[in-house]
Amino acid sequence: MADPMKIRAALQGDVVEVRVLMAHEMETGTRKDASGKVIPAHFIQTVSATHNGNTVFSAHWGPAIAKNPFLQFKFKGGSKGDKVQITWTDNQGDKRTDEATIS
Amino acid sequence: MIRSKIPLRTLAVLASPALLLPVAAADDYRDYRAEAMAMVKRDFQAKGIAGLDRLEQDGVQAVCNRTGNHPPADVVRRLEQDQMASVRFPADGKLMGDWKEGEKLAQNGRGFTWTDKPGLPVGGNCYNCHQISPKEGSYGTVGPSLYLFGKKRGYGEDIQKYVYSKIYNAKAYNLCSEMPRFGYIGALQEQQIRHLVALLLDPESPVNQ
Amino acid sequence: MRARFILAATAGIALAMPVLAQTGASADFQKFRDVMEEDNPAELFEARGEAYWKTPSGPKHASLEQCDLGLGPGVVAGAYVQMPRYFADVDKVMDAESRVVHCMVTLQGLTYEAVTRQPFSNQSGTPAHVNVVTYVAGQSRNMPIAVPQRHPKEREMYQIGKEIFNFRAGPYDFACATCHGTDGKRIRMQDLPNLTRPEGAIKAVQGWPGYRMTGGLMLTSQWRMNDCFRQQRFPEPKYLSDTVTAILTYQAVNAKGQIYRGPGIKR
Amino acid sequence: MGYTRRQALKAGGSLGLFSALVALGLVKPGDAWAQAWNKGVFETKSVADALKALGASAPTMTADVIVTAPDIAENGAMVNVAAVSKLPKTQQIAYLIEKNPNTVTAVFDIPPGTLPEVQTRVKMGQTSNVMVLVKADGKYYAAQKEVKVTVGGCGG
Repeated sequence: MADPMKIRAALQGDVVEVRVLMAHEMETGTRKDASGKVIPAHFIQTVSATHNGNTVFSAHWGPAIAKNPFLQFKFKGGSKGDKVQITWTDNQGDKRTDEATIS
Repeated sequence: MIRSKIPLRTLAVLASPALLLPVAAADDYRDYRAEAMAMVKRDFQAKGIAGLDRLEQDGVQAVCNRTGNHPPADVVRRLEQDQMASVRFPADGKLMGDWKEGEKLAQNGRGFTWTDKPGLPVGGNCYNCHQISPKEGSYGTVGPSLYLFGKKRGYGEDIQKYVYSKIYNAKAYNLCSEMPRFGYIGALQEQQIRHLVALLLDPESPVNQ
Repeated sequence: MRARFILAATAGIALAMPVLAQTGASADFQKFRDVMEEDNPAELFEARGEAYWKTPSGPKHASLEQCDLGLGPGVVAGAYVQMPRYFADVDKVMDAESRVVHCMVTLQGLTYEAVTRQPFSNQSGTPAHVNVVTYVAGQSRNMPIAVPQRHPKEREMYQIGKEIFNFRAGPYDFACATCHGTDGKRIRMQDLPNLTRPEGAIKAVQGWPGYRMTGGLMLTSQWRMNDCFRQQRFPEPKYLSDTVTAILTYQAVNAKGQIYRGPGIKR
Repeated sequence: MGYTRRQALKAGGSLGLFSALVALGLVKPGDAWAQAWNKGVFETKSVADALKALGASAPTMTADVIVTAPDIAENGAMVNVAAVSKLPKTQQIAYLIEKNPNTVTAVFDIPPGTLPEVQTRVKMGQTSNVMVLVKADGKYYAAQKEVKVTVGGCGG
């Protein structure tokens, strides 16, 4: 099972800055293991962020996003104490959702 | 392999009493070097091509270790002569190879680690420590810049011999130099050293542009 | 950089170039290293380590919450910047990693062999003790290095570490000091901290445990020492051996008073 | 999954459609987004093909798109790339890495209320241009920056 994300959501003026670290291999599918076998591709394909039920950000990724991905984005309309929810799904059907409170 | 190559005179110097005196002050005297060597002997294990024999110091290493890399001048002189005597120049007297091959060797930092396969060829490691061709911006600064080496020092036979022997055995010129003895230890073969000489001394080499 | 080079060469001051080029690239690396440090994937491993620390496991079904890292059972905050140190229960100096492994064996009832079967992170995974060490290190963030030198064995470790640091051997005649004994040097583009001085030593101390961009692995000081000896063309130092502790003691004591900002992020 | 490029093109040719469907309440946000991952876009192997697949054949190069990335990356495995668009009505931001095996690395959807600013880290196999493509008010714009990837020390 995938590990939790590390999410920071901070209100600066009227903008919420969200910074996320995700635990994921982001395997490209082109590398070989020690025995010479190709390691199958395993990477996050979609990320979406919601605030009060609205999607405030979404991303589509290829395998060239660095391992243990980092993502930063900013949106307006959030208040301290609100929750921001982040979900990723990968090409093997794994999925993870975590949330953070805006500080 | 390395030990067997130590010139006899080196061993004789090692046995001389002056060098065996500890450096530490008398009142807090404790032979930490000896304790360190004993600890190292306990704590290392052979792996891949890196055997425990590598922990045995050869003459030059032992002298440099004992003196903090500053042996007395007369010892330096004698041992540098020994090291110089170890240099084997090519039988045909040809010291220049192909600078393009030299550049490849200079880029290559592989060889002699426990993850490296036994056998040759290994790299020259040159860019790890030296600026060489202006086309390679990722270079180290442990050693001096070699850019424009030939242009500054000339292209004659004397300087070719100097470069060849310096790569073969840097300790012939500076006993406790940080530079490995690539020819002496058998890391680089005759033809490879020629290529590196050409990298520095071929007027066509980017080094001299 | 190349444009600058041609300019300088034309002006006849080619000798000044290495310095210029070095400053430019190092500054650029540092700028983006700072960006990475703010959101260092090492935090993901800290979180795993914290969970392991607090969750009962092993044959004795115990957590590590009673582990004594030198400041008393269970005290994690500030412990890392005071290690390696002498532990009376084993009558020896241990680094953080040795101590964590010791706690997993004594508190959780795991065998030493089981814990250390895979000492370092690799593509197949990150061992639990590596996560725990990362967590422990993170709990000393922004604290000054204060490795004790009170016990005779702590002082002895420092002195022996210093000797090993300067010990030249192997086919290339390398010592640790060959690369890490003077200021302002680099290998290729990587700066080589001078570990004999506080400002340099802290770079090594806070670099590991560190998240290594190459391979994206969480690696510890024990790994760093292992790989340094590999690059030094030495044979392999045994995992958690006194030799490694001695060198870690030497560099940590040299970093005395410097603020620890790890876990690190490294090339 | 199983959503092919052909279907995507038939369905409207751009990711914008899904935002529209979401807005209309016809599709749950997460599902729509997950389904919309466009294999065709992510498998392109040149900037020209990538732009075509994204429906942006000839983007206008502009200083209103700012790409922040290192001149020299310390390690190609982890290169921080930030993009800021100063163009009004920015809807989408994409990262294209010219010399990577697959050109398109990321496509970010910027709904109204979200700032056209994003930052992530990418893998780069070699020195390459990094292009940031922006869709704003239905038109495409771009800016790019070269990032040098260096050789590591000690022979790796």
